[in-house]
Amino acid sequence: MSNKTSKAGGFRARVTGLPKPVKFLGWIVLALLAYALPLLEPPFISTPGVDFGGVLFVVTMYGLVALGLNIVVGYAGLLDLGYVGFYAIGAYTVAILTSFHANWPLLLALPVGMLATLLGGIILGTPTLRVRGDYLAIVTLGFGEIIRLVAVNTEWLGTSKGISNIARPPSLELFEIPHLNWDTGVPLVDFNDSTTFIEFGVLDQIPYYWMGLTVVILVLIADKLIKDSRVGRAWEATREDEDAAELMGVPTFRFKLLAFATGAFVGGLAGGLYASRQSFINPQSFLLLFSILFLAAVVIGGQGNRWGVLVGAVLVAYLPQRFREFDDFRVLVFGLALVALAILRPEGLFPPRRTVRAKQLEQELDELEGAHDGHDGEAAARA
Amino acid sequence: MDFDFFFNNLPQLTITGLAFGAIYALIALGYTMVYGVLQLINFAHSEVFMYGTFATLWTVWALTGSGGASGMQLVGILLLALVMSMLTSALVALLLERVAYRPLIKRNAPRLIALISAIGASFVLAELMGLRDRVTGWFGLDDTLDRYVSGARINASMSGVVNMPNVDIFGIPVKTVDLLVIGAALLMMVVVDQFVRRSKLGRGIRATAQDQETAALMGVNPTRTIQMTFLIGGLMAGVAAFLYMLKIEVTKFDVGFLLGVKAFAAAVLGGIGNLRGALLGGLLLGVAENWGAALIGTEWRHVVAFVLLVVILLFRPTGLLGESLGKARA
Amino acid sequence: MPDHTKVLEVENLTLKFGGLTALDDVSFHIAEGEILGLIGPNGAGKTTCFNAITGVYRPTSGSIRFRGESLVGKKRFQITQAGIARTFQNIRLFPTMTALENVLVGADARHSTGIFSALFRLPKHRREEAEGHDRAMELLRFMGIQRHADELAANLSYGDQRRLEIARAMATNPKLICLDEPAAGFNPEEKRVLMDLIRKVRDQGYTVLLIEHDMRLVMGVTDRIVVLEFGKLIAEGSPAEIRDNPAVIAAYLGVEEEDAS
Amino acid sequence: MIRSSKSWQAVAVAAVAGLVLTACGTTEDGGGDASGSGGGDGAACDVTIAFFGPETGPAAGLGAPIIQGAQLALDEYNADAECQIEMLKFDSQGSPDEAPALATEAAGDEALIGIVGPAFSGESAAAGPIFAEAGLPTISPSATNPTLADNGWDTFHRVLGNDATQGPAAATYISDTLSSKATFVIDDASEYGAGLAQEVEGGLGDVVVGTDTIQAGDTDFSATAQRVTASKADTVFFGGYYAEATILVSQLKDAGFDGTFVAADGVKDPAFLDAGKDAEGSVLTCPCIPNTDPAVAEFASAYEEAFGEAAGTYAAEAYDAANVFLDGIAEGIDNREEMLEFVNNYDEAGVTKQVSFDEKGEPSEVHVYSYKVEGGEIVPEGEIS
Repeated sequence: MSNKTSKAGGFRARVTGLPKPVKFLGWIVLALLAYALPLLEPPFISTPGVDFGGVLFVVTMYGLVALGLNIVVGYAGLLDLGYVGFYAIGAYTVAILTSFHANWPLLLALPVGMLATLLGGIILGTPTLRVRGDYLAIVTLGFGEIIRLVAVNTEWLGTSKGISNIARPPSLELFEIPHLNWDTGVPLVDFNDSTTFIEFGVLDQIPYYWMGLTVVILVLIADKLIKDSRVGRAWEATREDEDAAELMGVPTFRFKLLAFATGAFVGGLAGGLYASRQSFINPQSFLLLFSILFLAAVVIGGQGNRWGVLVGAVLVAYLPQRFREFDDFRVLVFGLALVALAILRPEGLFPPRRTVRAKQLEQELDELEGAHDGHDGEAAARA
Repeated sequence: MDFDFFFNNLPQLTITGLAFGAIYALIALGYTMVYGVLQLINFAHSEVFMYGTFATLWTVWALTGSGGASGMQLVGILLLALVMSMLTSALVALLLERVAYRPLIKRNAPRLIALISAIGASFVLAELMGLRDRVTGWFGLDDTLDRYVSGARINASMSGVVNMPNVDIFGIPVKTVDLLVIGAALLMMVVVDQFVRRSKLGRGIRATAQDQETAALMGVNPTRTIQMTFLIGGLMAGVAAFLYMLKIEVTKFDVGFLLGVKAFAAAVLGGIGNLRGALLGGLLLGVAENWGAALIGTEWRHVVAFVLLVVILLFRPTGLLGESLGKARA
Repeated sequence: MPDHTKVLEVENLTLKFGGLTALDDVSFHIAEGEILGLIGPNGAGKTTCFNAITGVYRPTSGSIRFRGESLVGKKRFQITQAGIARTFQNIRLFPTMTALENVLVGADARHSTGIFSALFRLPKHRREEAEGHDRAMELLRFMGIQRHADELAANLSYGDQRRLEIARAMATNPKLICLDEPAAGFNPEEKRVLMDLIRKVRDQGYTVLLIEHDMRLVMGVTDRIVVLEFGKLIAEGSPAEIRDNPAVIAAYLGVEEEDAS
Repeated sequence: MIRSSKSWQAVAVAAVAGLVLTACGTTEDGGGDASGSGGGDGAACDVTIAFFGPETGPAAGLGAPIIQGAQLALDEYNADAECQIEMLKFDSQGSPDEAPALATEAAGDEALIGIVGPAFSGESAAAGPIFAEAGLPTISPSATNPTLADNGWDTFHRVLGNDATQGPAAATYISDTLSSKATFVIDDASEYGAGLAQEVEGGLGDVVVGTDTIQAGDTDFSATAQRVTASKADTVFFGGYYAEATILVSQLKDAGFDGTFVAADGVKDPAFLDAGKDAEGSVLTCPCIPNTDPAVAEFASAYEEAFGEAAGTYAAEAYDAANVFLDGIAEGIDNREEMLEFVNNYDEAGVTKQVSFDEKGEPSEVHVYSYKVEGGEIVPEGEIS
């Protein structure tokens, strides 16, 4: 166990030790690979029985949502079980503005949708963020359900019938990119199967994936810029010890609200993009279950670590699609995986580096203390 | 707003609301006790309840046969169903503690990961019930148990087994089953409340809830106390499941989810960690929902419940009766 | 020597929790540049008094004025931004943040970088970040813990954590700094070093309010002392006066016994 | 400097690898005209049909009879066919979220020439444009939202009447046959239930004394039941599915309602009989031919024999839908274009109705029949006219 972590640490050290231009280039190559993924259709990774590009698009949406929720849960430490509500507000605003009650272009409706979600976050957050900890969980859960039920029962929002013909992003048909074909075991370039760069059509999901990936990368960068600043420190301090933070001059409420609203903003963005690709939404896309899946993505990956939560999102969105052959047992297996993961990797798959460091030290201390075999009580009291 | 209807039917609406609220309260007890001791939202508690409903259903099915039952025989069957329901729920609750929580508590895992474990366990438990035909199929038992396992993903019903007449109280027709549910739930709440207040084990639970470390130093075995908490929560969920089946008569593998969410809301409403709060929260939520449904339409019922929760938390941030199983606050 | 402008004035401060009176009509002041000791037996209301000043509790009656402005009803972070910083009796650092970041959080109290400045790396962000960083490192050096700047607060030794708390409080650039039993758990040698340090803090121009249990430390470092017992002010004066005050001796005799047990 | 030259090497390697990959060759193949009809007596081979709908997930209960109905048709076809036809399953879990990626995959599978489904209106709306673009004909056994047919997707068909045809028939039955003076209309807020309830309300006019909306998944309907008894209604119409209907009818009867409970095809499922004597006397309208017709009776017994249970909701419709495609395959059709034309011109007797489609893909004639729950069975009464 400790061997492994030190090895990983060594690898990390070697990577971080590389000079800047090399690192930069590494990132570029990585990004290009990510963009090319659906064209390569690598065996074992691509999804039999369901369109790979479509799955990858959903994966990017989960990634986006996980990044947004990570700000709320991972950075600011606010347990939000109703995140799907923000996703819904974004999706519905776009749906209403581009199809149901107006005819706006998507690029105009999307920012409005994000602003609406931001506003929703502030309206929900202002009264509820005064409520502490787990109470917030049930209040946000209630909020998510209210949003859905209002959509189900309001004629103006299309009720269960939903809203169709939502605007797609504008296309810019430049050139065709062929896919790879692995049918014979060797990769062949398949000119019959190509994707138009960049046409947001009906039959080809890959351009939507590119759009999603681009947005994820932008949000990742923004996330890093914000996290490494006074704002990020204030969030972390609030999460660690709200009272102490307040007494050190951090207006904790304002920063919690900021985290909540920023998270909502990103959720709204994801919802709007999703509605656009889907071109149809109904309240079924915003069930409480999704809030839970989103949260699972964040916690599994390692809350507080933006790369970790991305991995979590990939797992939660991708694995059930990849292993469709489990059929009926998909949810069961997913549940088992959650329990197993919680028990085997309680800090998530990729906890933030500092948590690892703190844990290591704790372990060393425990070993030094030796004989003292911490009883259950003490552990639970700290949990 | 349908005020005419609301005021003309207020007594009935209140009683039916109380009856469903009593079921919420009994389930809420499990959430509140586990939370009080571990500060953990036991997300899988809804499945503990769901297994109880099936235990009730199967016991009744197995013992009534095709001709049905009546009189003392029926009472006996129902009592047995109650016992089976309590045992099953308690067993599931203990299993949950052992498999999904104890390893985490031992390893001093962060609280959110315990919630994820609970969510995972909830999926597993619900899906096992929802796939019972397939699971028994592996052992070649699906034909033998056909009646019990077929239609695993749709409703299973014990309709028509128990027929209780309506009674008139001051000229208002009231369903006896509602009275029974309310009465039984109140009785169970008193029993648990007294148990936690007076018994040695109860004192242990309260002490652990207040300060686990100190309680452990004073000789309270935390593992056993936590087990005890899950056990009581499970037993009460079993009672709730039995009463639910008496009233609604139909269950399904995913029946726990919505009820669980509501019961958790009820626990928070009353003040999570507070036993009497769970009772008050459950009853209040049940009545408010029913009133709201009558006033502005049943489609807004859940919205009414959640809005009520938010409003109350705004004015009383720790719930109606305040938190803490151990009464004193740090 | 301290001049005699009053930085903080506490007048007729009363604080009740339910039926319990934690502070009963307490009045005192702190003059600019002095080190004021606030002492008293356990449960005398010292920390409660601290909490009332820093906005954790709202006084039942009475007034607290900081540089002529009333603090009653102000939010806690506003009080900090107004110029009062504090440490905690039981250490409350941000454990998963580095020592440097802990101090930066304090320095941020003086900054106003918001999400936009951070996102677009506006000049304001760059300026404040550089300024905060310099100030934080300076404070860490001042406290002698600059070697641990990049270490997680949770990983520091007990004494370093106490020192880090003081650095964090100083980073908010306060007029008045309130230290709540900063020497708790220290050995005599460490206490001596701390005493010097507190004096140095004052010499940098801060006014210090010090809660302390250890009489020797208090007598050695403070300019003036206020004594509380059962929520009441029972004495006020120079260390020498307090030492000979019979009421204080009576109050403390009981406590010394208790402490010995 | 050394480092950076290394990174340039990396780029070069990547570029070369790219060239090699391109040089490996291409997969220009002969096109789709090679296969033709290889099977005996003119039936097409190497083609598949597919089910699109919930196989797992919360709606799996409604999906199972559809899958089994289509499977039965397929098994009967395969029993005496030279080429075995396979049925793929695109498990959408009934969710519109899953639909686009699955539909895109289906569209990309050239051998797939007909889809039984999508099962629900929501997933139909999400997947419809993709099927239309791909020219892949679909026949839904169960999606009833009227607007689905108005999207101009020429591939869209359904084998059952939409809400607009079933609703008025139910209204006629309530006003003419039951001579209701006071009807209470309840729906479950689903697109199926709400759409139907709206039509019934419109058809009944003043006779409606009250309405209420429950939520699918709920189990306590006390307030609704109280409303019904307070309204002194002699008839209740419920737009929704059997899961809620079973509980609702019990709670209505318990609350003292003694009139007639009327519901539509979503409730015409053996599971509704779980309500026992509370279900007795309930009337179910359904655009499906009663099993007094020999062909229908034969289907019913074959289904029971194959799956060990009575045919559930929409099983017969799925059977009909699958048979349309299988008839086409039997005639040697092996591509989507011809299949679409075949479906558009189809006109044969099915077990639910005379199966043929109008230009929007709606069934051209819909007859609605009434059924009554009597003695623990769903017994046909006759056509509603």
